[in-house]
Amino acid sequence: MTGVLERRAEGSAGPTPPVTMAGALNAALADSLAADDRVVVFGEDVGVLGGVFRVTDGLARRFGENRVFDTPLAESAIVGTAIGMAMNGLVPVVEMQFDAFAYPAFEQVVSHLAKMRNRTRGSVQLPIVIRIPYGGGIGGVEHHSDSSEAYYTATPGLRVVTPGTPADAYRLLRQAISCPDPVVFLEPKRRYWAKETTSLSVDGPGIDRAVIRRSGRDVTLITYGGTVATALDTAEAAGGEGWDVEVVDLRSLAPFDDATVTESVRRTGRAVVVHEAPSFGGYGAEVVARLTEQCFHHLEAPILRVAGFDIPYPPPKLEQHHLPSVDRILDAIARLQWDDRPEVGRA
Amino acid sequence: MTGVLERRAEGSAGPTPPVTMAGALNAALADSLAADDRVVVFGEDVGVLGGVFRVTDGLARRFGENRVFDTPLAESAIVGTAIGMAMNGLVPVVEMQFDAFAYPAFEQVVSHLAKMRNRTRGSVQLPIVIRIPYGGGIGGVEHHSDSSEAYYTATPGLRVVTPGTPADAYRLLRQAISCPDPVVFLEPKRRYWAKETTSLSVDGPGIDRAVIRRSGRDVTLITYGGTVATALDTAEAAGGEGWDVEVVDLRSLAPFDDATVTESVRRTGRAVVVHEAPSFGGYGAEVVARLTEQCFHHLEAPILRVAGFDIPYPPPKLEQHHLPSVDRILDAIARLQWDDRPEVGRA
Amino acid sequence: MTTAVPPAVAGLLPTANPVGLIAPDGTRTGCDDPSLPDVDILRELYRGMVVGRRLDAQCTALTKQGRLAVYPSSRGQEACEVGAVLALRDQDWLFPTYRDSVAVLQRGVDPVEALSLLRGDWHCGYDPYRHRVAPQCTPLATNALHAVGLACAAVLKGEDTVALVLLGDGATSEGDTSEALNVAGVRRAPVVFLVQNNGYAISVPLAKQTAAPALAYRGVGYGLPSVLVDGNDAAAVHAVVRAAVDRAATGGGPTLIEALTYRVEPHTNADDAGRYRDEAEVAYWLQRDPIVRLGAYLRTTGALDPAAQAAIEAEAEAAAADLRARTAEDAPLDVDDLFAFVYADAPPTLLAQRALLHAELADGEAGG
Amino acid sequence: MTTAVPPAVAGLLPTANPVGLIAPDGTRTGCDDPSLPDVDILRELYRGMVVGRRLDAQCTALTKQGRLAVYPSSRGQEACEVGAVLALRDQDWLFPTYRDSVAVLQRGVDPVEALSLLRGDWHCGYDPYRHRVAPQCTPLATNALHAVGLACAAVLKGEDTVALVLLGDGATSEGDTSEALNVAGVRRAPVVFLVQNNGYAISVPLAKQTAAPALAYRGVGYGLPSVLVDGNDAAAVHAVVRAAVDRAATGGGPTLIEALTYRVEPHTNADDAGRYRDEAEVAYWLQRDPIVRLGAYLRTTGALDPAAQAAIEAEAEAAAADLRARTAEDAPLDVDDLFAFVYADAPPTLLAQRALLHAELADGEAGG
Ligand SMILES: Cc1ncc(C[n+]2csc(CCOP(=O)(O)OP(=O)(O)O)c2C)c(N)n1
Ligand SMILES: Cc1ncc(C[n+]2csc(CCOP(=O)(O)OP(=O)(O)O)c2C)c(N)n1
Ligand SMILES: [Mg+2]
Ligand SMILES: [Mg+2]
Repeated sequence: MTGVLERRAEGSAGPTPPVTMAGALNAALADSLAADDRVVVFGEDVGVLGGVFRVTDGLARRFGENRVFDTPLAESAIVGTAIGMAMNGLVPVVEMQFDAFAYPAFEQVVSHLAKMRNRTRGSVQLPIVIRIPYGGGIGGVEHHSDSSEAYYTATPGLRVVTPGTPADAYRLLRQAISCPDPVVFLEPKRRYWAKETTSLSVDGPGIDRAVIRRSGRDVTLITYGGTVATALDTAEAAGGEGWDVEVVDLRSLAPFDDATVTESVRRTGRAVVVHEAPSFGGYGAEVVARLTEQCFHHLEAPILRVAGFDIPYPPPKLEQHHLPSVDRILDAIARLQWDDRPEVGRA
Repeated sequence: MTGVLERRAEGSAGPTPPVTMAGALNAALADSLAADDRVVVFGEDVGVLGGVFRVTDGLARRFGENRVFDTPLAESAIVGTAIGMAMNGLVPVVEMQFDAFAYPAFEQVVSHLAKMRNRTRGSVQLPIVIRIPYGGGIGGVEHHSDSSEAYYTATPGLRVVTPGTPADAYRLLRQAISCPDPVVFLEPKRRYWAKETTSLSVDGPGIDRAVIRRSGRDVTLITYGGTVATALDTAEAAGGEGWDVEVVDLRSLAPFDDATVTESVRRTGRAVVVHEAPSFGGYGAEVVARLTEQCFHHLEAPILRVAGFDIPYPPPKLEQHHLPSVDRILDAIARLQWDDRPEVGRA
Repeated sequence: MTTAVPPAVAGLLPTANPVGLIAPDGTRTGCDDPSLPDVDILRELYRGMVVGRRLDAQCTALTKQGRLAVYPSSRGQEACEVGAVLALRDQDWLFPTYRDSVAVLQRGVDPVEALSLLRGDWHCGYDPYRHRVAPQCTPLATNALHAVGLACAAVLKGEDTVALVLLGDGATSEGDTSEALNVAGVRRAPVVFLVQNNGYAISVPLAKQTAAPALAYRGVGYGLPSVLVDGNDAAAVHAVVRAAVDRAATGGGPTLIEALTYRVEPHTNADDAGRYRDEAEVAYWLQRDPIVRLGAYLRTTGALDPAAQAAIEAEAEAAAADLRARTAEDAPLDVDDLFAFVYADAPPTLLAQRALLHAELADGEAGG
Repeated sequence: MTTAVPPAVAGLLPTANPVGLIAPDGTRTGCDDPSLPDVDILRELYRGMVVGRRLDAQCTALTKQGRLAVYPSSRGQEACEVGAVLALRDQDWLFPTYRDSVAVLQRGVDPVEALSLLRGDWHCGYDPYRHRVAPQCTPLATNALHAVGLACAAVLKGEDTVALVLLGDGATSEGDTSEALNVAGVRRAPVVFLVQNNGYAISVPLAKQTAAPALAYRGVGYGLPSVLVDGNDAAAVHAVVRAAVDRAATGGGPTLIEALTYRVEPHTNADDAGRYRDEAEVAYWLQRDPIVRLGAYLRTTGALDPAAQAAIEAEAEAAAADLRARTAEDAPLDVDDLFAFVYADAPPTLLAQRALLHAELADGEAGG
């Protein structure tokens, strides 16, 4: 990543092939720090160490201790002080080391970060980004693999976004940093080292837009973050079964891009929502509920969910059973009542 | 409430008409304390004051400071010490003063309370009850009217229950206290002073069961806690419009009683989920998603949600616009595509 | 028996007895460090306390008339509310709690705007930037971290701004308070923590809140110099807060101040203090009233003549009358405000929900 | 310069210099309060440290072979790990963190069971009730509250049980630590807080963690007597923990102990300590090694002859060999465990999910 950083001219967005997601995030932080004096980056071990995932590698050296710094070990303090700093005109980008370790900050997030603009009728805005490495698949021991998006998406006033690709990681993080709303920025840990040959650019779909990653006619897979790649793999495999699968990468979990997603689902008439958080009360429920309401008469089958089991995240040696797999998603597609499929009445 | 307490013989469950929900909860605590030496009740102001809602009124006097006591003002400490006490054989029943003030305890709830049994392969069980007055409708200023059920129902390992009536408040709280699992017990604030003429008894539907509060043929209203009464009022009013409305009181939000609810929805073919928490990412999404999946071919229309807006809870003078009202629920029922209703093919 | 401690530690410990400049009977104590504020300031303190108490009483009265949803009175705590705020400079920030309406008013916020929260109109009725007053904070202790963050940002930006945060004794038990002290210490943030130890957190007395010899002893463990002060002595509170503000402004870092005071009224108008405390205790504290005390001192020293006293009382009555008049009517509320400020731009779902509400209201009007 | 403090406060402050009984060079210090533990205990401490260090090294080796998912070494902290645990009685409880595997083993937990977490097999591989050892805790500082709760329950039940909780220097910045100290103080809970100040929280040195003169000064603000001890002196750690346990057991309430030690290895095998600290610093601390020091003292005083030394080393080797052998094979894992312990009785949804997984596995077998 230091490499990525050093190869790039400040603020430029030229091609840097191939880049990992961690590298893209690092570049986004560097470019934001360079572009806007108000941006500060802080958290546990983000300074000289460069973060446990090295996403902030080299930033303290390049931008100095006043812009990029380590904090005492206290997540509520990290978010709480970020709020105070934002009240005083800064744009804090803070890191929670792993997503289970964001829970101590929950009160600050829910009672203040999400509500301050509303509380003050717009006087006080908090353009804060909370970066949270989320999800499993990296062999992490307990507390290192939670998917906590449902807690944040259920909280009005927060934006919740997550990238599925390196290019999007760069774009979304830069958009998040310049967004006037507080943004919970979920980084899919197991994609940190995924590489993409791409040019990093802030241009492209906006922070609140879903994108169709792959077009297909028969069924829409709706997913985000760590399972975008799984969904794309599934789409490939499904070709063999004769299904032409469309993959929607939500990017913005909250607010939800109804226009893009309903268009797809109305077109295909079938959909599966995929995420690795537990199914029960998970974010996928909202996706199913709102799409069913908006697309009911276009649906050939109920929208299914392929999600983690309704259990605490398992230990490393059992996690492969818990995570949505290509096979499990294919099984769900197969359950979409293809036999009954009426050939009439489809949009 | 002191009256209620004193009229009742210890541990008995005779008729005590009429009783408020707060009184019923007080009786449940008293009877549990009397029945089981391991039960301890603690929290902020629950001792001599009897709690800000007087739910623990008289208990410290009757059972002494070793059984019922005030704690320092620290919610994480309340839950965290409850966990330690339960590890040592006690059955703590703790109070969070208002539900926004439970957020400081979120890490203890999510990372320990919900996971300890699983973590230790069943060796350590935490039969803890966390009582949380929840919801609005009482003219409370900011932070006093949150509905936070979605945070808890999205967390595997927790039971989440909420009573809609005084009789159920007594029954469910006693069941929660004797349940080996941790239970988040949500008390609908605006029903605290609702009276019912009933006999308090622990017998009846179990802790994990939904009940049909009112039978009807045309549409199922699915709700819980503070909006059970609203749903029943709506059912009455709907009679005038020619709709025969069934009302399901979920009681147990997690786990979900699929058997009872799917039976109802398959029978009526139409359903509306009602709660006062924001719609987006709210608990109602799970209800819609799982029922749609299980009842798809019985549905005449998508299952709709009538919920709070996707906003922070409003100030007192605006809350009536936010809370689900009879009219708003009737409007939703009206949107259930009655005109298209095919008279064939219904169960 | 006494014990010797190293100087680095000793400099962080409070004095064994609270700092006091004017005794309960209005006489000057022997203490000269800090020195007594100038007589002009003492008169301002007196004026502020008299006006503040009158408005506080008016607010309690407004709850009885249903004009306020709820009111947590700070009666008896005026020396803290006024003394601390008068120690701030224009460029400084105040981070008050729900109880600190008098402090907010002292800072210059319009009473009607300040009372929006407690009227049930909107969560925060004033623009925090106008007088550099954060919204009155309800989730206990959370404001301490906001104050530290704001102060840290000032340092990073090279601005001379000090943040004063008000906390209750109960709030000191929350983890956020400790985290705030610690971060402030590490970053030498220009922040002043003023704990108004009024003896109770709702019904819970200090003895059930902590076993500390005094809350001011909490500072040393986070590297903060700490002060214990008589919280009913406006002169003393003003002097120690002023010293802390000066120190913070000149790079000396944060200070923790514990002010010993008393909540004379119940927790709020809805509370029943008779359930948990004796009248005798209240009576004891009434003898230590901050206004009576400073008034006596000023009169004895000839700094407050009957005319001046009358003028202050008239000002207080006028302020109360104005508040009464301006809260007699319900303020018009706009339902669109429900949706307008959740995000910088309302997303489509919120616009749809707003439209739904508009349609309902139109229906309601048409129907009824 | 020194300052006098009131006795109630002085009794809560640590000594200015850390308590030490045996100096880094193995000679006896002048300190006699607490007194030096009996020679039998000193030999046990030595034996425990040697075996502990050998197992710790074995664990690090196992990460290289892919037999452990991750391992946070406590090399260099053995005086704390072993000294504290040997001060506990059978009826007492230990609340360790992820770093405290050596303490857990010293308490008698089977190494293979103890390492379940770090092997990636199951979150907690031992029955906490068997040896009264809570699961090794990862969310920092949360275990402090569990210890306080367990200790409070013991008092309520009239049982003589003390809870010892281990915390890192970084963990003291979390609100939960402060809340735990405060509640323990108020309830006079029989709990001992042992902070192993090993200089770092991953990459963050103590100076960025707190501005406190020492972490032990945190006690006074919560009413806890506090001790600063040389954390590389097993005799001293044992003595002060033992004294604290005795006091707690006899109704004297909680104690906060800060042990000054050093994390010789990186944070975990996955960490790169070269990014944030000098070799010179490590070298300095290697001179203060807890095992070398106690060994020298024992040999000089004739309490450890070459035969005894050899026996201990052989025991350590045997323990390591046993661990190696018993972790050479993957333990069989049961997928049903995923669903069996979430609730006392698995609800229907979980049974359905289990059935789905069974079907998939059967398919996989049939297919592959
Ligand atoms: C996090 C949190 N928990 C609980 C409450 C409910 N509550 C409101 S005021 C109060 C007592 C506060 O006592 P103290 O800090 O001493 O301030 P005082 O009211 O005496 O000014 C409590 C428990 C709250 N507002 N926030
Ligand atoms: C609440 C929480 N936040 C962050 C982490 C990630 N984390 C694991 S260990 C560690 C450093 C802990 O330092 P310290 O308390 O000094 O203990 P040590 O590792 O030195 O033994 C961090 C930040 C965590 N486990 N829990
Ligand atoms: Mg108070
Ligand atoms: Mg450490």
